[in-house]
Amino acid sequence: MAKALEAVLFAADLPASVASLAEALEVEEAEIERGLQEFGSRLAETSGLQLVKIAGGYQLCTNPIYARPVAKLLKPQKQRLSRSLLECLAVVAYRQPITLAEIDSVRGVQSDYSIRQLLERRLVREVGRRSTPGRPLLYGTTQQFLHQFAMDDLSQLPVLAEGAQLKNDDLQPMLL
Amino acid sequence: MAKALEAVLFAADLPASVASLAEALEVEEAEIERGLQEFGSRLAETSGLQLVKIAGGYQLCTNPIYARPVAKLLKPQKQRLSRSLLECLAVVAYRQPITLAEIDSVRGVQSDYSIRQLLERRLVREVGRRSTPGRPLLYGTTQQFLHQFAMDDLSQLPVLAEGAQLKNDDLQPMLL
Amino acid sequence: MSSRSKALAEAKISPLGLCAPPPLIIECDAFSGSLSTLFTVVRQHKIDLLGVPLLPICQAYFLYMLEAAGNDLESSATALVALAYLLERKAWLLLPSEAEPEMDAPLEIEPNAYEYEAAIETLQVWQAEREQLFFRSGRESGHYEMPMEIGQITPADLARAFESLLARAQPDLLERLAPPRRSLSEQMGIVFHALSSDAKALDELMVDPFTRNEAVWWFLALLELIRVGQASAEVRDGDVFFSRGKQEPKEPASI
Repeated sequence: MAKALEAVLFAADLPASVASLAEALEVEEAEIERGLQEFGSRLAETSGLQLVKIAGGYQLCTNPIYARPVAKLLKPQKQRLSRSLLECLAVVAYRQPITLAEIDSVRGVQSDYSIRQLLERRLVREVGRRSTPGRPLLYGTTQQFLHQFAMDDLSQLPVLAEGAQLKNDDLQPMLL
Repeated sequence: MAKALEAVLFAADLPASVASLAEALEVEEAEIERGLQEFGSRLAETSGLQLVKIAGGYQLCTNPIYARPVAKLLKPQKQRLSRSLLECLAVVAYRQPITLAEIDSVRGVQSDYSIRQLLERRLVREVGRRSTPGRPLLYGTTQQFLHQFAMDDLSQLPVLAEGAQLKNDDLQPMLL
Repeated sequence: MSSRSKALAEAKISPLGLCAPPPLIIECDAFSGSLSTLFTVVRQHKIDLLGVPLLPICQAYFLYMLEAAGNDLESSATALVALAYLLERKAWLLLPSEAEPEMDAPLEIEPNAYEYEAAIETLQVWQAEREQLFFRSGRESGHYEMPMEIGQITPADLARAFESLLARAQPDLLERLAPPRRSLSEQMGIVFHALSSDAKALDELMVDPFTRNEAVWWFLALLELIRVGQASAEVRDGDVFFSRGKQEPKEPASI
């Protein structure tokens, strides 16, 4: 079971849900969960890989102990976000779905350039339009956002200081 | 050593030469070769992966025993269309032949990325050029589109309610 | 806690957001102070912009661009945004119409980005931590390809079969200017139809006459069919025989 899970998780380039793993391996989800647990702890002991829960699914990645040799081989281009992009991203993450005008008003600066950058990096996406005059576009964060910051879902975002906290009406289901 | 090799080979995704592995791990090539041997036989015993030598380098791949679950997991991922691709596809299907600018204006968002994705999946194709200034490309659906949605011809597309806007839901039930 | 509160204290929050413009100092009769302050007071209608000459500020900005802009693109950009705002605002003031549009009504809305400071910091830490993890990209290698099992056939067996085919081939005709080209998938269709469930040698499969180019196309299509499981190969007495594979061909691709 653990072996099959390893093969399947290796081949999947994206986080795999328990349901999709259960379907692929033709077993019950409970068995997948047991298998993942067993496999995860076996990896931790014997392997240079680890199992992480990220962006709503399970995925294999390298153990951070080996970050140095891996980076030496891959020579990855660091794509760290500038402070202003991070600021814009944080506003979108906490207030989604949000219009560009609202982002501008929170930040006090025009954010169209930042949003375009974030769209290009697939960290935010257009999630719909608000039904107010002008039907402005609404933005929200993506799976890629969760993945890039190693989060499983949005509930893991750090709690904000008073005043900037998520409001109820901010959590309405996204209009698509 | 074997663990570090595993991490590096996992992340490399391409065949890695002994020399490049030695450089990444900062050890002698002879040590890499010993490590690979040890790692390869450990994999064969305990893992769903295997170490293969191809194209002058070493690479991890799944053990063919697990080809079936791997294929089961990967296949639906390849075919699953995102909502925005589906929406774009629906616009092309109902309005073909249609230009990119027209798709943009129906959807209210830029669709060049979506169209490129759909072209790659061979669900839409270029069917000609409109004889207006700029001679813009016209897009239409393909045989593959009919096949994937289990239709014999375009006349089987669901009838749209009069005046109704195109909705993704029209096509959703037929997917997969 | 200490590092976090320190970072908070150090963060310079200007009316232009977290990124402060460079300290461009403006001195004139109507106003004296930094570009950032000018931006604030104009926005709050606390100053008559008509009394502030903008040309010297633009000149100072250009000077700054020439000297230091390369060091901090974001600051320069922020300054540019502020300048553009001031210029547009002043342009409206200079127009005869009385109706100056309210350009920045939404700017007054709370909260501002300052309250996201802690979150931004956390995201920065997570970003750095995430950089230590490496996933298989899948992007570089394209679609994941399953390891293929072709039994006891070696590449050399395939090469022998191809060589003997080439030996029989006619030279290509050169005078054709635009030979009709088949796609590989069309050629695969042709080859698939030539195959049957009985194993045949490559020589039997191809009907004379054919050119070298056609032989190459034939062979490539055959290899592709083997790869996708629609053809299979076996060796008997040193010769390779081909037959239809287990996998049925998909619908013909769109043309």
